[in-house]
Parts: sequence; structure tokens; C-alpha cells
Amino acid sequence: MVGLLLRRGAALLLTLVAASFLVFALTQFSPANVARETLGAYALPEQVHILSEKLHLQDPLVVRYVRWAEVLLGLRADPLDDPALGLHIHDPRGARYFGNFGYSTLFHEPVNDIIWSRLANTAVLAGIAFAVIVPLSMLLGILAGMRPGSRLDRVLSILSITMTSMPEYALGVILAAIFAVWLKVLPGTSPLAKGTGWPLASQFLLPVAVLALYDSGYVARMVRASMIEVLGKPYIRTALLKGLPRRRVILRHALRNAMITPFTVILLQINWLIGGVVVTETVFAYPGFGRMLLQASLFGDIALIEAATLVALFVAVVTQLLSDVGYWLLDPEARG
Amino acid sequence: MKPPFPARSAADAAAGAVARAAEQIDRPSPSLLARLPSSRIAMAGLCLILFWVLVALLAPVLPLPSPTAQDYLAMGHPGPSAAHLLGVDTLGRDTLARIVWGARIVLLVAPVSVVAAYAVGCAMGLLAGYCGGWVDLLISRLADIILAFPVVVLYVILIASVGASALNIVVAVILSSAPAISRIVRGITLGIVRKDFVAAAHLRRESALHIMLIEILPNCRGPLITDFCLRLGYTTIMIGTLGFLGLGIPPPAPDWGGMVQEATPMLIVFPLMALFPALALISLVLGFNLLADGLNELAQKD
Amino acid sequence: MALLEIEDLRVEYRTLRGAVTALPGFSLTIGEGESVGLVGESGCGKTTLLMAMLRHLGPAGVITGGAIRFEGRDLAHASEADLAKVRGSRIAIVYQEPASALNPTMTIGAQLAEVPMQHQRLPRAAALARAAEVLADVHMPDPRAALSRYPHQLSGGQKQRVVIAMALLANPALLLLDEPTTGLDVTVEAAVIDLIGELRAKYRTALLYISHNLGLIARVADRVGVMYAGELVEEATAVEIFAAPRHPYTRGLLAAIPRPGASKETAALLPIPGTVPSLAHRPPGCGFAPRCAHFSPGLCDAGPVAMAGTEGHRVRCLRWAEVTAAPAPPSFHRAAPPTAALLESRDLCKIYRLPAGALKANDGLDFAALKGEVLAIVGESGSGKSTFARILTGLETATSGSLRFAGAEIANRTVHRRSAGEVAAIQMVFQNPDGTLNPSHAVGWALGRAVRKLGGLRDRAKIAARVEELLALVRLPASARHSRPRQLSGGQKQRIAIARAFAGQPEILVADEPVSALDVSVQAAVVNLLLAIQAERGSTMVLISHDLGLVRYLADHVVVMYLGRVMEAGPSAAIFAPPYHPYTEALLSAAPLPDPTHKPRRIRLEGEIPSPLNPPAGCRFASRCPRKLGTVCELTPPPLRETADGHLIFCHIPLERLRAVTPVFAPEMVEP
Amino acid sequence: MTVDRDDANIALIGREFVEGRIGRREFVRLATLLGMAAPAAYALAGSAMPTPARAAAMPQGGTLRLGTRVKSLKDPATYSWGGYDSNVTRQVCEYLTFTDRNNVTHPYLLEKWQASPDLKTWTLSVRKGVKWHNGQDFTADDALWNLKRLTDPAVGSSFLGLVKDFLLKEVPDGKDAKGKPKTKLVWWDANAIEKIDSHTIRLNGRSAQVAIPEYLFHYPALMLYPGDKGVFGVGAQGTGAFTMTEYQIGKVATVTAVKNYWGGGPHLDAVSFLDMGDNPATAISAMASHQVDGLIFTDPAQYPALKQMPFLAYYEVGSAETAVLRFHVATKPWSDPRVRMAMRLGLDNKAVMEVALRGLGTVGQDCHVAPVQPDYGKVPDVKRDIAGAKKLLAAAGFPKGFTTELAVPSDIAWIVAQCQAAAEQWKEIGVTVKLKVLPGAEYWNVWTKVPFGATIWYHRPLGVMTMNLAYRTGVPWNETGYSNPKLDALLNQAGGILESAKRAVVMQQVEEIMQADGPIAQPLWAKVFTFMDKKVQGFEMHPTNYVFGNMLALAKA
Repeated sequence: MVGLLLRRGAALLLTLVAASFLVFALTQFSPANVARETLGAYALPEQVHILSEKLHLQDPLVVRYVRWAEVLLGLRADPLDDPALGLHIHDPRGARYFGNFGYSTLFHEPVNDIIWSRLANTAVLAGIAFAVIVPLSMLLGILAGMRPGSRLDRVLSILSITMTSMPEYALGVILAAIFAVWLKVLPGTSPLAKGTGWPLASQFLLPVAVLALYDSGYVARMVRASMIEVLGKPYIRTALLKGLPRRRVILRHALRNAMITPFTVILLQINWLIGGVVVTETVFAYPGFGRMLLQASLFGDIALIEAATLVALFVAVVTQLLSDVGYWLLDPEARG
Repeated sequence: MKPPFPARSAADAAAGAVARAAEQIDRPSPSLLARLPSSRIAMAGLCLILFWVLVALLAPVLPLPSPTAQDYLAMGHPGPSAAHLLGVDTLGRDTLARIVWGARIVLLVAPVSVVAAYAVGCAMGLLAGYCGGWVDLLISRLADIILAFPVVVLYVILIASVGASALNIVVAVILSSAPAISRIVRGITLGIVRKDFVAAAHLRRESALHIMLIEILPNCRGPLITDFCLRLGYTTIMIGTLGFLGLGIPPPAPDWGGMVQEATPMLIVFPLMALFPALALISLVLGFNLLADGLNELAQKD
Repeated sequence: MALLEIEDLRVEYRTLRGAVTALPGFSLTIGEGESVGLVGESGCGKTTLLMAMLRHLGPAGVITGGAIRFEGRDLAHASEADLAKVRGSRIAIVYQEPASALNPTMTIGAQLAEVPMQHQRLPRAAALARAAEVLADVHMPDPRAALSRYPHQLSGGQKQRVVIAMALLANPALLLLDEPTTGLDVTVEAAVIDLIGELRAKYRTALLYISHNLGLIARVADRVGVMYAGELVEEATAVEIFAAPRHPYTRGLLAAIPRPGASKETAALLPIPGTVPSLAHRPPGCGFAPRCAHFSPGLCDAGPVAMAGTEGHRVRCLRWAEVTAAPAPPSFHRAAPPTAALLESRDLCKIYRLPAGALKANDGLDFAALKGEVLAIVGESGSGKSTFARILTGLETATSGSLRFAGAEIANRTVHRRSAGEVAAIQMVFQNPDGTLNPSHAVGWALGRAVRKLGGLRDRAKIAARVEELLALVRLPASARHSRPRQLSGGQKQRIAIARAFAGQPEILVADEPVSALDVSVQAAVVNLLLAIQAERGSTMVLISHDLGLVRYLADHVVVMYLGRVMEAGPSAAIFAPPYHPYTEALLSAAPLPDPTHKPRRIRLEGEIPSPLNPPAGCRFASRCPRKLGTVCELTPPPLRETADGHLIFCHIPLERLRAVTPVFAPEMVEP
Repeated sequence: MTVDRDDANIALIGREFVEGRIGRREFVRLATLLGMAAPAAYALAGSAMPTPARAAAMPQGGTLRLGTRVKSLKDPATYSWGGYDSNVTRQVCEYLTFTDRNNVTHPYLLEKWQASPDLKTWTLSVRKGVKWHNGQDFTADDALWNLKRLTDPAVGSSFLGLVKDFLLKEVPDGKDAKGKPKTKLVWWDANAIEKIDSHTIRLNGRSAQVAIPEYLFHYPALMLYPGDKGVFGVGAQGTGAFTMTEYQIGKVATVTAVKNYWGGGPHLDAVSFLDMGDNPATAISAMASHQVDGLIFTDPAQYPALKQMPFLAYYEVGSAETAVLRFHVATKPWSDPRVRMAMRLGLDNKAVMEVALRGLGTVGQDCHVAPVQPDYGKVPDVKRDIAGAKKLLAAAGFPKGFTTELAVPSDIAWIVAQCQAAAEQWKEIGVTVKLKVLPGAEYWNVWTKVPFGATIWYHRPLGVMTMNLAYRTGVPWNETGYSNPKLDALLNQAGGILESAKRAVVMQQVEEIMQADGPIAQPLWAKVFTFMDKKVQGFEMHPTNYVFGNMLALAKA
């Protein structure tokens, strides 16, 4: 177990380093220039040039990456956070500290001032969605998988396939049209702001519904497949032919084994939800991490993209780690 | 060449039986595709897909206006009319024509990108599974890193950086799908590499390339068919999502996701404008997913 | 009094392509405490019968007629509640693959305790105590500790013991055993069989054994039924059936396997032509008619054939009285003439460096194979015999030592570093017919490719001609080249594999368990084919097998391996007669022979084969040797003891004492 | 408020007005522009200044919620999008001048201004009695600090581009890494911005500049409290009617009323600016579900949905906002004026406008001077002429047309629509135009370089301003690389003419050059419009989408 954690920890670190470099390199395709972005369209070329030099934007990719990494690790002060530059960039945490993600050119704020509240908002959204997805998909999947080929199975399977066939944005606009425009029972946007006339809770309903519907279908199919597979295993026959009642066989023998694969899948949904919120948050103007990432990407805000990517990857890899640990706990064979 | 068995008429009382039971070789059991009609789900999916394929193929001969021609007189009443069966979009372009021509795009870009992703993914998976050792380690680590990205995030960062175009979408699909495909292929390859027919190929001194492409790859087909269909559906969704986020096929090309996005401001007044392309997309994805489900079911009956 | 009476049981499977009759009308009676064996090849409906008895046929299977009377109930029509009372309590099953029959996520204790908790309403603690008792009965080491283990922490033999314990927990009246030892090593199999016999005496349970293995059935059953195409074709006491079989099929089966002690010079194996019919294509009349030498048109295919014969020996054949057993045909195989060594292994070692340590798969192999002879390498799983085959064929290289083929050193060269001639000269036939051919390519492609690469032909027409020759060589029609492997039966695939190996001019043919996965009736054809081609070509055959009967029949020289080491080597006749190496002696004693009158000396090995990662330091066999002398065996590698006829034994026990045992095979069986 | 009646120019305009040669509106505009206080000018012209509704008539209290984007507000000098960021700061900090919806510029934090007859020297008198929220007086020092800061190249304000030729010059600055000579911008004279006394500043320009008062209303030119060191945030000092009390990027910004505002109002307790995101449908949903009371920006695509919400009021104003389809004349085939002409002839401007703006605009004349601008000289529309266009293309060596790529910023939906409409029409003259849609930020990185692009030009009060910024040889925002000595000469001439009638005559020639030879096709003028809940009172649509919270009020439900 300790070995597993150590190995996974090392893999996590490697993944973060490689992925952050990958993203760094990718963003270089974009012709957008940090100095131009900072100053806006009508700034003169001379002004852009001055800022570019201040920011050392002419340095080679690797040099800039290493500098970025050094700032992140607190080995170097953020070059932007220099009062002499007159950029008014000031991080209340100081210029040099571990976890300094730098400065967002899109928001003109230290990344750490922006990203965490967004992440918290998204965590709330994804958390609620997750809390809906898990029981819903388990219920659908188990019911369908218990008697494959039955009418109930057919209905539930078609339902879940249809659910997974509806992209979030299509679902989003359709639900918004129905509930916000026609029925007027829910707010059409979810800015999480008070004083909009809608209780905070009501602002979660549509985004959660969009995330949960699409994803539940997928997970339900996984659960169903796993259930069917497990019910076909010889040890289920063993249990039945021991004379155990079917209900007991399903509860004691089938469920635990049938949950091993979906458990991994379900945890990986957290990773999926991070992506899914990009669309959902855009549709509902939800002030979350996904929309921020989209804006940052469109703007070419490297510091923010990097930070967001690292955070997303960290969540993803930790989730994987959790799923490994869970697998380890669920499956005695993995424990050796 | 003389038969290896000496004639043993005396001993061989079973001669008659040998004649009657002469080597019977089974008729070929029908392949997965041949058995497709027995799955109603798969057939429903196939029909949906074929419908769109047919629509896409017939687009040039259907009596439709150009998908980019603008009829600004119709913009005031963009709902279905005699002139525009499914109405017009925000720029007065015929929605039906755009859906029909949009089918051509999605049915070209999605399969091309998935096939390209398969080419890369299969190559990676075969190499990793066949070579093992540090090659496997390298490829698998690389795949892990890319797979750790939430897919949408990867797409958004990539497309936002390199710009939106059909080619870049293909690149993005390759980048995000190839590692997943590689993982599947690697798993299958690891199973097949231990098979005796691969050892037999080694005993003929076949090249590694021959073994990977001729001996191993064709046997990955079965498990990959389902994944291929699912991935087609998923890629279709992805292309639509990119269009919706403004990162899709550039206008004025009729991109279904883009059509939904363009029509969303009109949702309150002219909901059909967004609904039609959304339904088109949903039905095509549903087709791919149903087919995948049916195929999967058939494969499991084997 | 009959415990179980199956009467005219009909079972159908309803598929999308129509209903298929699996059992057209099966009848069988089992008395209390009786042990009945059912023999049959794959596809004859054995498992369907078992599952039908407990009404567990899956959604497609339906009982369409007949009755299963058991303890006053008709199980064919009993309610689910009544069935639950019988299942696991009055009738229990021991499954074929213990590994998959146990729930991997529940402890042994939990799985065992369920039975008394369900059927005897025992509280959990009491149920666990009862489970521990039964585990002790099945000789599970440390039964208390085993309760908290998970299945994957047990060895295959131990798992089977757990499955048996689970079956016995409720003290059932009838125990169904579905191929209970398939997949287990010979020595483990013997122990399990002994255990079942012992428990039968203790629990007074009736047994129904189901197996394809005639030897096993002969050893365990009082009464034997032979199944073919879903029907019982012959039924009699074990002694009677093996001594005087009446049905042509039963006779065919017995003629297809080597008689105990027989060798290729002394007796021929007779294959049964054709294959078992599929359920969907059952012939009218006698199911065996298409393959029967005594088929009489208009009689045998006229209509259903009823059971006939005499009381106590019934047979489903219209002509059983007229047909007499044909005299055993003379063998046309000859022992190989002594020639020069073609292959010489000197101190050959193969060490795998694993994370858990160094695994010595081959450790100092010293032996030779003569030109034109059959050299058999015998051993249980983990003995390293397959590793040797991989080194010999060039799939792997040895870590150290020498392997000379026709004078050239090949131990350190894989196929890619061997010359084309050397590669074509050493070819292989693999164990599993399902894996031997690439399912994606037609037979003609597979053979053509071999002809091109091994035979060196380039011209397409010549290749095609050669492919046809090869198909003829293995007695397959030329049209077979268009077939895909999945259209072929196991025997056919194995024959294609042989044809492929002979695409070049192999001087050494490595045959790794070439028939172990085949049905009995098909084995003979493949064995005959192998021998015939080998003899005709003058090739040397390196036969790798755990089947001592087959080895005895085929081999000129035998090497016995255990945990990577040679235990004993020598001419075949010498190996199968004293002096024995204690391991060989145990192997011979454990091997089931198709002769119920044969009661070999019981030599049973303790425990399991040790992990090859951590073998005993001295004699590898020391930890399980029933004749172990003491610590010398554990600490000192055994000396080589050699007899005059080239029989080598590695053992601390002096030759005289090894010689002073009675033969495991009765002398009359050695000399027919 | 004093009126300097001695000012020769004003006298001249006054005479013109009296003699009927200029309209009333034009008189007011010009008189105030040259330093006459607006009320005086209106008085002269016989009309009243448009003042906010009387305080007594306006309901008091309430929080107004406006949908917009909430971007970084930190450094107002570098604000880049007029409406998004400055609309929040505008409630707290104020400008020296104020250009109203009729393009009349008034003094604001200035009391008055005076231009020298050669229009090179501008004297600005800071209004007395204006106080910062902390009670300090707003003085010439404060204004001076701000103006110097805005014109410091290192600060990076776009204000610099407006006054570069007026106040700055380029001097050599060594060589860069590749050995090319570098230049830097410095004030052309140490006294370019000069403090005269505690409430007077003088701008000493090196060239004539007619639009200084308009420039002082450029969105970054907010007067910040020097003690805040150029940083704006919650609690920042200002002279305006509100102070910012809440600010979360991408989410919400709230300003709350202060007591004792020097000007009129405010009537509201607070104004909240809520971020609506990029998706135009989001804003519609927010309006439909009453999550916001109004939108600061709207796109024509949102119009039909908003139009049918009965509780909304529609506001619009004609503007000089447009998106030019501009050709970079240094690249082929755009270097050939015949090709540029053919492209103009290939467009049916009305059809493009109808499709792109859903009729919410007026037809453009390919000359980038708008009829709403007072110095517009009447020119005929450019009629679509497919045959003529094809002939020109053939003459230019493209008998079969050609294929080209049009760079389009993605963030304004109607521009993308306009480009699609235009591309569709150009097909008929054999020119295939592929759209390359770029995120806005990326487009602005290349806007002066791409061969063929679509660039938004926001409203400017005078035609000559736009011309000077965009088409004069070598100016920084000359995105087309266009250089026409004749045009430059005409612009010089126009820049020295105060009388609009006379300048319009010159501008007419400018417009004709643009129509015949110019580097753009410009099919439409956008109306600037929006929707507000009917309970919002006092709102007037400003052509640059500026919102003044002190004028607004909320009716009680």
C-alpha cells in the first residue's frame, strides 16, 4: 500500500511536470502575446515592445518554462511583481512563495486570487452533480443489469443511451428554454450572485441537471455491464446452487464484485466533470473553474491556463490515486 | 507424395465410416456484422447512421438552397415555411440545407479524425504491447499524462492555441483519443503476444512489423469495433461542443454545434432554430451509441 | 433403493435461431451411496445434465419433458422454494474450475459459513466453526487460518478442497462432480480423488462424477455411463465396461487411448473418424451412426434407438449383439533405431530476473536427443519443460550452458540470429489448438506463409501446390485452405499446426502437449499422424507432456523434470520400470489408467509444488519426497546414479534401494 | 461658468449659426468644443442643455443590476474595452470632459477650456469645488498627475495613441539585440503638459489638434486619486457619485452611492454589474428571469428575444460604430486599387446590413465617415455592380477571381455575421473568402498586420478623428498601411477647419477618395441599442455604451 502510494505520488509529479510543459508549449502556437494582451488593442507597438522586454517574452520556450516553474516553486520572485515595472502587480502573499502561479493577463490579478474561489464554486457544482449521479446511475444500472434482456432493462438501457447521446450544451439550452423561458420556474443563469431575485439553491438546479443527466447515463451503462458480467460469473452460480435465495446472492455476492469496475469509472467521472463544467458553466454563466479556463484559453492567458491545468490534473491524478486505493480496498486480489 | 499411412484395409474396419464422416468442416459461423440484423438495438442505430450518411451523400442533388445563401427577407419570421421547411437561421440561411450539408461535415470530420486517432493509437498500442520494456514504459507514461487531462480541457487549450479548423479538430481528436485507443490495443496485444500463433510467426522469423500488423492487429478488431462506434459518437459530441464554444469548424460552414450556439440567443423566440440542429446531432450520436451497444451485446453472446 | 431417478429428461435451448435439443431423453438412476461415473467428450451434454438436475439452465434452457425424482420430489417441476432447499443442502456440486467457482471478494470462511447458515440456520459463529471442521476433513492445512483467507491466496489444489468442503458442509445425499480435477497437476489430482473417496466413506454420499477422462472414471466409479450426443449410449459396472465394452463408441474410445503400459511398437491407436455432431445437427436414428464402422443403412438411421442389452449392462445400439470386438490391429510404428545425438544439452540454465527474485526455470539440464527418436520431457507445471522448448526453438535464449544442434551452438541465439536452415530445422506444435492458428487468417494463408518462410518457395503456384501437399499430408481436403480457424475442430487445427511445422524440413519437431486439449477420440488421429510423419521424415520429436500414458506410448527416451531440474532420464522402458526416482514413482502411481482393476501402490505427495522462486537447496524434490532420507536431501544436491542401460537417476537413495520396489504398473501390463 | 466671448473661433461659429449656415446642434457642439460652457452654447443656440431629470421627480433608492462583463478594473489607464471595465470605474472616477449622445462635448471636471487659434495650445480650467471622497479638493495637480501618467509610454495607456503626434516624439534609443535601431517616445517638450496654477493646466502641442476635449473623454482618461498610485479597487478614491464596495472578477462589481456628490444625483443606493459570460443566450436568460434589470451591451442576435419581453424598454442611438472589411495595401492582391474597388462593388451593403444587424443599423458608404458625424459630406451610396467588379478583377489579372482569407475576431457576433454575409456576396464576383475566426485577443495581436481583416471601430464624434487615426500615412492605428498624400493633405486641411460646413466640403473629397481608392469596404453603421427594464428611469443610450449611474433611478414596483 505504501509502495503503491509512493509510486503513484512519483507518477503524479511526473505527470504534472510533463503536462505543464506540454501546455506551455501548446500555448506558444497562439500568436497572442502577453504584452499585447495586457495592454489591449489600441496600445502602440512601442508600448507593447517595452512591456515585452520587461517580461522577457523573447526568451526561448524552455527558459520561460523554467522561470515559470521557479516562480511556482518559490525559488524566484515573480518578475512581474516588481514595483519598478509600474504594472501595479502586487500579490499580497508576497512575490516569492511556494505555489505562486503568477499573474493572469486576462484578469489582471494574481492567479491565486482568482482560481481558488472559482474552483470552490465548481467543486460545489460538481459535488452536487456527483451526489446525484452516483445513486441515480447505480439504481438505473443495477435494475437494468439484474435481469438483462427484460423489458425493464430495455427501457432503462435505451433511456441511459439516449441520455449519453445528449451533449451538455444541447441539454443545457433545451432545459433552459423549458424551465427558465416557458415555465419560468427556474433562473436561466446561475451567477451565484445574491440579489438576483432567485434563491441561491435554485441557481444550481439546471447546471446540476445538465451535468447529472448526461453523466448518469454513461455510468449507468457501466454499472449495468458490470452487473451483467458479474452475474454470469461461475461464483454466482456457486452461490445460487448453494441454495441461497436470489436476493441474497445479488446483495452479498454480485453487488460488491459488480461495483469494482464502476467504482473506478465513477471516480474518473470527477475528471470528466471538470471538463463537463466548461460547457455547463458557459451555458449558465456559472462563475466557475471551467468557464474561467475557457476564457483563459481563448485569451491565451498562459499563467492562468497553466494554473488551471495543473489544478485540474492534480484533481484528476489524485482521483486516480483514490480510485486505486478504493480498488485496493474493494478487491482483495489487488491487495495480494 | 505418398500418403503417410500405409494402406491397412484389413485393420481399417472404419473405412466406411471414414468415408461417410469425411472431414467435415463447419460452415463459417456468421461474423459479427452478418449477425447484426439480429440485434434490434444495433439495427436501430445503424438505420439512424445510414439515414444521415444518405442525407450527406445526397446533399448536392437534393432540391435545397445553398447552405450559405442568405434570405434576409425570411429573417423576420425564421420559423418553418413553405420556402424553408425547417425555417432559417439567424442570418437567413435555410436550416434544412445547413443541417443536410452539416451532416457532410460531421460525417467527414468525425470518422476521419477517429480513423486517424486509431492509426496513431494502434501504432502506439502495438509498439507498447509488443516491444514491452522501456518502449512500453515511455508510451504508457505518455498516454497516462494525456489521459490525465479532462478531455474538454485538452480540446479547449489545444484548439484555442492553434486555432479552429477541421484539420486542428482532427489533430485534437488524435491527441486526446489515441492514448485511450493505445491503452486498449496494448491490453489486447499483451494478450495476443503470448498466443501460440505469434510464437509460430517468430519460428518463421517474421519481422516485428509483420507480427504487429499481420498477426496481431487483425485480432484487435473485435473489441475495437464497439469502441470505434462509441468514439465516433463521442467525437461527434466533441465536435459539436467545440462548435458551441466557438472553437469549431469556422463559419460559414454549417457546423451543427455552431448552429446551436448561433441560435441560442433566439431560443426564447424561435426555439426550433436551436432545436433542429440539436436534434440532428443527438440522433446521429444516438445512432452511434445504439450501434455500439448492439454490437457489444452481440459480441458478448459469442 | 434409488436416491435419484432421472427419467426421459428432455432439455432444449431456445436460441434466436430456433430450439436446439441438448438432451433428447436421458435416463439414469443413482442409488444411495453409489458412485456413478459419466464419460463423454466435449459437447455431449454432460454439463447440461448437471445443471438440469438443479434446474440452473440459464434463461435459454428449458426442461421440456421427463422427471428428476430425488428424495420424493420431482426436481424438474419443483417450486423455486423447494429447489432452494435441495440445492447445496441435499445435492451439492464440486465445480470444474475452483478458481472461478469461488467469490474473489469474500473470505473462504464467509463463503463456507453461508451454507450452514442458510440450510441449518446456524448462527454465524457456529457456522464458521462447522466450516473449520469440514476444512479439516478435506485436509486443509491450518483450517482456522484458512477461514479468513481470500481465494486468490490459496493454491489450485487448496481451492478445490475448499469447493469440496463447501459441497460437503450440508452433508448432502448426492455430490455432483463436474470434471473435478481438470486443470490440476497429476499428483494433486490423485490427492483430490483420494480425498473424495475418503470423504465418501465418511459422509456416505452418493457421487456422480462427470469427466472426459476415462482413467479417472475407471478409478473412482462403481458404475459407468457413456454419453454421446446427449444420450446415454452404454451403462454398466466399471469393470464390465472397461473389460467388455459393447457400444462401438465405447470401444472406439478405449481403442483410441494407449492401454496401460503399451508403447508404439506394441499397439496401434485407433482414432474414431469424424467429430461429435453439434446439437443442432443431430443425425436421425443412432447419434453415433455417421462415425460408426458398423453402420447399417436403413437400420441405424431409421429412428430413435432405444436402450437394449442385458440387465446391468445396457447399450443403445441395434447391432450390439452382432458386432464383435475387432482384434487389436498390429502397430505399424517402430522404435527409433539408435543413431547419433542430434541435440545435446549441457548444463543449460535459464534464469528469469523477476522483481521477487531470480527464477531458475531451467537449472543445469544435461541430456541428448538422438536423430529420429522421440524424446519425451515429463513434468508437472513449473517443471521448466516449456522453457526448455522455448530455448530450443529459439524463442528465448539460455542464461548459461550449451545447447548444440547438429554440432552448432544455439542456446544463445534466438530465431532472428539463427540461419534460415536452422530455423526451418526446429519447428514446434503447440498445446492449445485454439491459439495455434491466427483466427484472422485462412488456413491456406497460414500454411502458405510457412511454406514461403520455411520452405523458401517464392513462386505463388508452387506455394499453392505445396500447401495442398501439406493438407494431404495431414489428411485434410485441399478445400480446407479456404477455411478460417474458427470453422475447424480442435483436432483439425492441431493437424494444420503439424502441417505448418512440416512446411520446411524440420529435423526436430517440438510437440508441447500436442493432444492434451483434444477430445479422446481425436487424440489418436493426431498422435498417429505425428508418429507417421516423424518416422517418415526421420525427424527427431521432442515431446513435452504430463500424460505418462502418452509418453509411455510415444517416447523412445524420457527425461523427468521437477522444478527446473532433471530428476531422471533414460530409455522409455527403463523409466517405467524400477529403479524409479521417487518423483517418477509418485507420478506413475498418481496417473489414472483406464482400467478399474488396476490398483497401483498409493504413493501420495505431501503439500504443493514449492515456489520456483524459492526451491529447496538440495534435492529439489526433497520437500515433498515420500522417501526422503533426511537433511542430506534438503541441503546437498543429489548425486547422479547411472545404470548399465543408460538410465540416469539423481537421488541420494542408493540404486539398489531404488530398484527394490515393486513396479507401479503390474508386470503383465508392461508386457501385453 | 464663464464664456470667453472674445474667442475668435467661437465668434465665427456664432456668426455662422446666426446666419443659418450651421445647424443648432452643430453650433452647440462646436461652441462647447472650443471652450464655451455647454449651457452657454445652448443658450446662444436657443435651447436648453439636456440635464438629468429633476431629483424631486426621480424615485430614490434601490439597487440597479446591469448585465455586462466584469473584467479587471485594476489599472484604468490600461482599460481596453470601453464599456466593460470603464463603466464600473466611471461611477467612481470621472473625466475632465463629457461627450453626450449627440456628440456634443461638455466640460465635466473641467470648468472650461480654451484653444489657441492655431489649435496647438489648449488651456484647461479645472472645476472648483469638486472633492475626492476623502474630502480633499480635486486640483490641477491631480489632473496633471493623471495626464502625465496617461501619456507615459511605460504605463501603456491607449490614450497615448490619440495624442502621440500632439504631445510626443520619437527619439533614437540605441539598438536592439538584432542590431536594428530602436526608438522611444518622449514628450516633445518638457513643458508639453504644464501646470499654470492650482486650477489651470496647459497642453502645449507640437501640432494642431481639434479634438482634445473629445480625447479627454477617451475611456482610460479617468481622473484617479494620485494617492491610489494608479490602482483602482474596492474603496478607491474618486470624485464620482459612487464608491466601489464589491468586486469579484468575472462575477460581480458593485458601486454604492456616496453622500455629498458634487454633481446631480445619485438616486440609486447602488449599481451592481453582473458578469454575463461570452454566451449571448446567457444574458437573455438573465433578463427573462429578472436576474438583471438591463444590459450594457446587446448584440443584434439578442434583439428578437429581448424585443418580445413586455417588461423591457428599448433604447437606441445612431452611431459611427462600424466594422470595416479592411485590406492591407502592402499585400497582394490588395495593393491593386482595382481589386479593392471590385470588392466594394461586389457587396450589396443594404443586404449585408440587414443580415448582420437584422436591420438595426444604417447602410454604410465604404468611406468610414458617418452621416451622424457633423463633418460628413454627402456622397452617393456605392451601388452593387457585379459586372463592373468582374471587369475590374479581370483587368487586375483575376479573370476567374481568387481565393483569400478574412481574419475575423470572434467576440462580437454581428461582425462574424457581417463577414459571412459579405463572403456569400463576394462569391458572385468569383472571390472565395474563407473566414479565419480568431478569439478577440488573438485578433488584436495581428489587427494591423493581417492582409484582410474585419476590425471594429467604435463610435467617434467626428469623422476627421477616425480618418486621422486610421488612414493617415504612418499613424500607429493605420491598420491597412494605406498611404495617400492627397488624403493626408486633405486631412491636414480638414483638421484646421472649424466650420463644419466647410470641413464637410473637404471631408466629402476625403470620402470620395475612400470610395474610389480606399483600403476598406464598409457596408454598415451599427445602431447602438440596448434593453432595460421599464422600471429603470433616466437611461439614455450613449453611442459608446457609457452608463452614468447618477442619472439613473429605479421605479418602485
